[in-house]
Amino acid sequence: MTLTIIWLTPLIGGVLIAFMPPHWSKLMAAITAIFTLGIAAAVALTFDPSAHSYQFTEEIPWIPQYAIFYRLGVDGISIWLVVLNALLTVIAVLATPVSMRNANRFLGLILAMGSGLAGVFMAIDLVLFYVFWEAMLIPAYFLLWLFGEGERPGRAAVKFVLYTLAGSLLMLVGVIGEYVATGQHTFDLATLATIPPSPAIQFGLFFVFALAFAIKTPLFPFHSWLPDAYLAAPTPMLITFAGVMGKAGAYGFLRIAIPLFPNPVLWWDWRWVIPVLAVAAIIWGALMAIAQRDMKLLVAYSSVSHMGFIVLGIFALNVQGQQGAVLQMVNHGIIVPALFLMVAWIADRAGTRDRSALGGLGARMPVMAGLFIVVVLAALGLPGLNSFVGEFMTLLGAWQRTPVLAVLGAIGLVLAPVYMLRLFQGTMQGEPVIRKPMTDIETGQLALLTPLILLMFVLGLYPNVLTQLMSALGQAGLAR
Amino acid sequence: MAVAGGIGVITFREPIRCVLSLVVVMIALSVLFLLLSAQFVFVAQIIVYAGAVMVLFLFVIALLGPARESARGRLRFQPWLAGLFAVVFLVLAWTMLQGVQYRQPDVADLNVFGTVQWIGIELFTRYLYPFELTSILLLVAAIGAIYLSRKVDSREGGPSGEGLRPADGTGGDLPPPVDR
Amino acid sequence: MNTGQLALLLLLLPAAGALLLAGRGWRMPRIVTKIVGPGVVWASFIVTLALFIGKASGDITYFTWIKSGSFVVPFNLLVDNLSIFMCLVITGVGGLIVTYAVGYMAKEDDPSYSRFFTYMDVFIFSMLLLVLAGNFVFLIVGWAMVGLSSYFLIGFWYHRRSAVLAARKAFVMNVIGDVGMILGAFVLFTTYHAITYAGVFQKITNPNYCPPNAICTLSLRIATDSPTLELAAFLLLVGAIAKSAQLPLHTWLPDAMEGPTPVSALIHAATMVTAGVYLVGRMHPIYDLAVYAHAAVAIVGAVTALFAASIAIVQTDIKRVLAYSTMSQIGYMFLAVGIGAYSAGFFHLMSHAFFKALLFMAAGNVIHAMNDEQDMRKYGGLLKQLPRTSWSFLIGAVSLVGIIPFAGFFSKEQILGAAFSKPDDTLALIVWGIGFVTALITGFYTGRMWWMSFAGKPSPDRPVEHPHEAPSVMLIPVFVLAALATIGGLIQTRALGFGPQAVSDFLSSAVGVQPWEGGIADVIVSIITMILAGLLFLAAYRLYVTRAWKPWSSRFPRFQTLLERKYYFDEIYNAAFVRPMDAAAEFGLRDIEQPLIDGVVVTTGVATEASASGLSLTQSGYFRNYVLVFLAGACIAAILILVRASS
Amino acid sequence: MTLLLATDITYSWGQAVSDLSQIAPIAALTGFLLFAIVTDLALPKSRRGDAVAMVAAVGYVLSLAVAVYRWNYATGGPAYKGYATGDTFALFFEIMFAVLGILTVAISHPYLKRRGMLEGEFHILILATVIGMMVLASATSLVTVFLGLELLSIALYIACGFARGETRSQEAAAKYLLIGGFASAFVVYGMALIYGGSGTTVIPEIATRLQTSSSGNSLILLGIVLMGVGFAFKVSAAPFHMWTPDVYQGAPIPVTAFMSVGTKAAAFAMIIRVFAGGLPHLAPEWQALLAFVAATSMIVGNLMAITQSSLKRLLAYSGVAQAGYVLIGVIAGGQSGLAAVLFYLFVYMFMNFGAFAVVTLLAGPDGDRDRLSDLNGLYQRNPLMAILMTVFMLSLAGFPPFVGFFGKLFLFTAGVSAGYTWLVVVAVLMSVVSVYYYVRVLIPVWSATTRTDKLETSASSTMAIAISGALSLVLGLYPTTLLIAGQLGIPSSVFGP
Amino acid sequence: MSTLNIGGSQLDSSWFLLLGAILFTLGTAGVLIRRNPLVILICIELMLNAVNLTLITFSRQLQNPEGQLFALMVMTVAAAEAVVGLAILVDIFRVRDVEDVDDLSELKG
Repeated sequence: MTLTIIWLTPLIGGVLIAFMPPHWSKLMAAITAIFTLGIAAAVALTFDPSAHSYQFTEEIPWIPQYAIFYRLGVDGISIWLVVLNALLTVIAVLATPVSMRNANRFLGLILAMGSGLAGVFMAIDLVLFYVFWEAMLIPAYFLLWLFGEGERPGRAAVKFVLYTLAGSLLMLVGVIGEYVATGQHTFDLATLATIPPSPAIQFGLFFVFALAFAIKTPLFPFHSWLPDAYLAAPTPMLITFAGVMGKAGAYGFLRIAIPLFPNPVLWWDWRWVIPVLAVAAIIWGALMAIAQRDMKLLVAYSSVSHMGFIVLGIFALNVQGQQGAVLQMVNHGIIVPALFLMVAWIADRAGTRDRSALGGLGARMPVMAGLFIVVVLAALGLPGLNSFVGEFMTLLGAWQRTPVLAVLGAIGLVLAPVYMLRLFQGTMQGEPVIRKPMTDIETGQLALLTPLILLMFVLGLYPNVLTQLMSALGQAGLAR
Repeated sequence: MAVAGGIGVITFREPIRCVLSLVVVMIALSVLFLLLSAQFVFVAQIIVYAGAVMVLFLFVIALLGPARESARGRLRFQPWLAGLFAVVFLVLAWTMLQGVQYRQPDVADLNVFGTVQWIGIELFTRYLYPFELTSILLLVAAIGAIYLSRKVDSREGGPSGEGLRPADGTGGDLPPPVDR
Repeated sequence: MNTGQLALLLLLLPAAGALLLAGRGWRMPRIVTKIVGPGVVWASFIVTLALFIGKASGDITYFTWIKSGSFVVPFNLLVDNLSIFMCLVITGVGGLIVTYAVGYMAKEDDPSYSRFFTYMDVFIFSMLLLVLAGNFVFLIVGWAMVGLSSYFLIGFWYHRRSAVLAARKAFVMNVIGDVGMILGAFVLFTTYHAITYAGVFQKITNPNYCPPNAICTLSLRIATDSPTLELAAFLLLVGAIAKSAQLPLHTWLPDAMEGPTPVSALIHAATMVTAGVYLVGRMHPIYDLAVYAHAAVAIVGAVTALFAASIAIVQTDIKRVLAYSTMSQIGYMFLAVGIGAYSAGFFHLMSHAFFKALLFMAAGNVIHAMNDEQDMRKYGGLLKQLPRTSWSFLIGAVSLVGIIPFAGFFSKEQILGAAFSKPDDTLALIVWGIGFVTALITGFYTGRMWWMSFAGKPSPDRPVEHPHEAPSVMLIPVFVLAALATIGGLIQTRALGFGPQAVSDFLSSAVGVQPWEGGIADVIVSIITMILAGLLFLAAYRLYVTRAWKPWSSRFPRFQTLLERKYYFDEIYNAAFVRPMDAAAEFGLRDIEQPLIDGVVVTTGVATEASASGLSLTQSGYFRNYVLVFLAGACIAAILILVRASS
Repeated sequence: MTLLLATDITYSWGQAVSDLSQIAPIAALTGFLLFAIVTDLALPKSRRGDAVAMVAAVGYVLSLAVAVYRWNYATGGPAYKGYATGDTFALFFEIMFAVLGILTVAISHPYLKRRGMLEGEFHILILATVIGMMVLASATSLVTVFLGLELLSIALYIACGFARGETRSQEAAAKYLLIGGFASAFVVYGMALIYGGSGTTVIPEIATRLQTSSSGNSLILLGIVLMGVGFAFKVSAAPFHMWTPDVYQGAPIPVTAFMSVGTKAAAFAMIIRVFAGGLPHLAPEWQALLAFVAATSMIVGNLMAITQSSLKRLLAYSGVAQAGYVLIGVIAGGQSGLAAVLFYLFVYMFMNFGAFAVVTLLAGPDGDRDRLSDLNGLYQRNPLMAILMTVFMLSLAGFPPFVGFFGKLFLFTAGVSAGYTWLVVVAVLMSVVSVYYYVRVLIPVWSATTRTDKLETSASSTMAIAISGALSLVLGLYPTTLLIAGQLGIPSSVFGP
Repeated sequence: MSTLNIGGSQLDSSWFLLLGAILFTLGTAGVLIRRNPLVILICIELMLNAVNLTLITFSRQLQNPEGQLFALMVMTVAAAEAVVGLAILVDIFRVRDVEDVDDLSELKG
């Protein structure tokens, strides 16, 4: 019942809030989100690290004719994403300005999207997973389209939805194919993991699943929806959109693609294609970020690069890599929202998002500059901040798979400071370009940022708090 | 003769002649029906069909004026393509109808086969249900015809006189009505 | 307090200081900053002394940092004589320099002032973490964090574009080094399945351990070299090179002089840049086996030494001269550890810390007096006006040149002697040759620097006519270091073949004893070297002050420009890496990302729409078209079925 | 001679009663049809419309009740010498059509009022059409199938032309009639050949006879082609779909809404009866035919819907595509496949009808307003309708948790299990396209507008639309019951396991 | 009654069938080619007649009554269709004179 509450609360709350008067809506939304976060945290705290299987499981027959069950459960992998999602939803809600038009609808949609994501991470029935997977597109689409920035948000929204759907509908064929091919007529992930179909079929199924996840993550070269979407997305939405939704794709790789299709080999081994693409994403994303002048786009592409690390770790197919990947999902989920928030605030104050048109803001807003450098350093993987551990472990895993991957991936580590420091120095340092007076960060914004930055330090200084609960990864037979 | 009539139907320009040649076809067919020992159908064909229906057609044509089909309409290529596909279709049908092995006939008394009484009995016992259906069908057709051909009086404020201004019919985004 | 707590305290004191000063610390009166900034460093110096006197040692594990399958990273500190030695240098010299900075940075406004000392303390903390770390992960952590603090301090004057760029350059180059170390750690972990020094070294030196991917027949069941080991050693060397500004990753160090002078003194002379030497020394079990990597260390060191010294000849910016001389001196240290004379290397590390910090701070005084003018050609004749600074600078100079009895002599000559006297090792002899030449050049450029700045008559375009001597808070540390540079060498006089060798004895437990002994021959060679270097020091007087001889550069103008352009390294790197990267990025964005990766998607949509509008033409509204299509469909269906039935 | 004939005349009362009970829903509705005609003639003009509407509504409710009763307590079986039946298959559709009738009355009555076409004939025609559909669903002989088909068609021809004097309506009626007659000629010709090949028109008989003897096979083949073509026309599947958009656009919206759902469902009932029930042993042939049709429908329908600016036409093309999806289930066959078809048809009724119903509300006194731009700012003019429209579109597009997704899920599962994966892949790729135009409908719905007038809706329409919307969601969250009904609707005695 | 005893002989039956096919095709072609809606209606009648012929032929060949009755039904339906069709056409002609079915091309796209 607990897990059901976790996804149902924000959904119901969101629906109600969408029809509330705007000036109440933010308060109610915050209460809902915080309540959800509380439940999620409680689950995380009572989580038993020594257990080898799913916990807090719920199972209700849903469509017995097709053996479709309402199955929920969490393990060492998903629990963190659930908590992260709940946390970021809170922050997204708090980051929403009450003055916004139709704030109540906006908040309602945000909560709905959070609920969908939570469902994706908790579902352990293939169809249920798929249902959440597609259902969360609906609020995402409306958020992008109705509240998007830029001149044609609708276009970006449609592009995003269609592109994602092209993958996930093929995945639907895969879901059905798995159901048919295994011959067991079940959608239970745990069971399916024990009865892989014949390699030839795995080959095809893995392809369709991997395609869907690759588009969602996004993985090079399926990322072309991302710049448009992130550019159009309003900042509060980006917190969950960039912070969590991308992880859903990576999570899909980890939860479904790998356990269900251990050896998708026909004339060609997919398990080598993905990591190569991941490395390509790392480098390509970094290069694109270097070429960007628009700060928002720069961050967007940087997250392409970081997602590359995550996927690389997952397809290292060993414990270090995959635990590092999960760690990195959480880390990136903490860092990217902070980046987007600060970029948006800086752009608000300066009036432009072009980093080359800015400069010397550090003198005007020292506190902002200080926090910004912390976030930037976390993003470029400085030891002592959270991202380092994740990248270290993913690369270690990749090295154990084959050193070349790690070496190429490490290029991303070298390129990261280039664009990240260009971002920081371009805005904060050098001679001041814009003369108009600017205020420093406000208290409310500081309050938003504080939890994220604290988490960056905590996870950076004591990552074991996560890894110790991820022992499940080793036992779940994920690392093959 | 039937074939000739059929060709006539599709070649004559004046509708009247088409109707008449269709009558020809029907009469020819009715004879064949008789040959095939279907007296009742024969009769019905002559009376109902060739008689009533065709007369109806003639009336309508007379009512609407026997407009000759203009020599050239749109869709130049249409007749040729039509002919082509028709031929293809005929060939297909032909090849399929060639070399048909028929079922063994059930034994029936050819003396009663197709007589009026026999038909009647069949119709009211075994064919009761379809028969009733046809009655409903005709009823509905009648109602529809009545509705459509009823003079629309302006009292109902309904579609009265809309014929005079078709352009208003659909919220005003129509092309102007086709003129003669 | 036991060793563990002491080590932790030693580590946490600077961190605490940094935290105190960080953020809104400058809201407190400036005096707090003045006390806390240097105070914590001195405090940790005292702690270090406590460890030193207590002959403490041990490998203390505090808690598990990461646990992931077989990959278990404890947070453990390794306290042994090497780390204590380094801590002494770091906190001692560091303390002096931070104290000096109290005066030097006086003209900064409050926020910047406290910001500066925050950075300094962060640096001290990171450096201590680096040397105290007991496993590779934390070594890398410290390694990266010193890079970070050097980034902060180089870019301290962040409104200066040049400073910002220099900082970024330094950071990126250091990250390259970090990556090298990370990969090296990967190799060691995957080979020996251990991440702590203890674990790795134990397996390397254990004759019965056989790495999975090496062939160990019964015959050679001894700790042996292996390709993986070489690979690891080389990768670690990359880190060392980047951090210690050795060829070819050296270009960031001269630019780093954009930072305030105390920073140059502390980070880019005394401590951080010597981390590479520490690394090689710490990893000596690996390098002792990995002979090729070991030789590479020596070669890199020697070449860098010569290379940097030659550039130093033509530099006119006083700090840059010192920077290049730092590179060259560190080259000596690499040379030493590269040929296995670890203790000699670390001895030179110490004495170099003394005299180079001295030189930098004296130079700082001069710059301070000259309103931040750093061009030596605009000095001249300072000897009268700044006597104290000038004399202490001279002490540092002669120590650098290696004149007996100054510290520099004993340390440098011990290295050269060790190289000269290493039995049946041609490589050692070659690097000795290079070192010898370098020593002479060192004498020359040091002389040039000193004579140009202090001797002769004031240059016409000097910014300040009557400069004032620096305040005492800046002078006292200078004097202390001058004293150390003078007598510091006497604790180890092996270069003369007799006398104490405190450093070697102290470090022997950590890096082992130098296996060979020098003879009388290398003592004589050392003396000759010293004399020649000294003569060149004097020769510079006639060349640059009295102008009695026409300058050599007029004879080889092309060679001079080559040197002035620093062998075109920056240009080459720009052409080879920076611009290609930017170009690739631009190209990728303009010609691949948008037209191809995005283009495909967009085109699909457009094509679909086009086909749709094309199809909708068939919906002509003409009834007979519909019937035609109908019949056509029927025919197709019939054919389909016929084919299917016949087959 | 009389002696010979006397043998046949034995038709007992008991037999009559049992026969009648088998077709009870149809009988009931027919009774009300007659009643409605009488009412229409008896009452004065002013009161006719309301009265007839009332009669029709009651009739639908009653026959719905009868059908439900029979579903629960009665057993199906051949009636009238095997020309009709009241088996669960028939009942499933009869229930569905009764519900559809109710919905239609609910939305059409206010519409007719607004358009000033409040006349009894409308409901009479719809009643007749519904009867035709029910006959079709319950028919077990080619003759009755044909008659039901014609009854349904002829009534619809007139209904399409109901907006008299309105050129579009007339054109729709004319086109529909001409091409419809053409198609039914094909159908009946095919039936004739099947009859010739099998020697009977009773469908179960055909099945048994063709099983025993393969004689006259080429007759049967040609018959399958001709009938299949005609059936494909009725479900408006490409390439026999071209009448659909024109007729849908021309006809008054309630008629469009009604036929877009009803005709399709009835035609599918017919296809399943005749092909799955009558020609199971020639499955490969008609499956090949239908696969071809399904693929073209999905591609053509989805592509052509993109460029439409008229909502009616857009939904017409989407209907073409949806027919393609449903055909997948028919081709897959088997109980699971056909059950999926029944499920989908039932829920499709709510989704599509609801969508059309919302458009019905937009109609003004002078005509239908079905351009996308007419939806502008719907969420300002009537939030509830905006939300419901969104639900319908998302459901049609197949987004979970709306029911459209589950319908597709079941259909595709059947398709993949039957080995028609390529067809399913075509379907999903085309669904991506479909999302594009379904979303295009939502853009005006949720975009701001300058016009401030509220969109007032009558209680009955609101009720009907709201129920459709609610069911589109609820049946998605809990599809089990309906799915069971669908499976019961495919009695293995009729269609084999 | 059936003095000329041709029923049942294969050749003749198939001859009738082929005649039916020809007429049906003629009707089809007529629908495709002719432009006057009335004539198109007539052509459809022609097709239905062809079907009737086929039905009766089979009925005779199989000596099975269903064919004839089916033919009757078809006849009725044809009549009904004709009536409705004519009614619709008349209704249209009220508004405008359509001698070419292609004038009914207002709905397209």
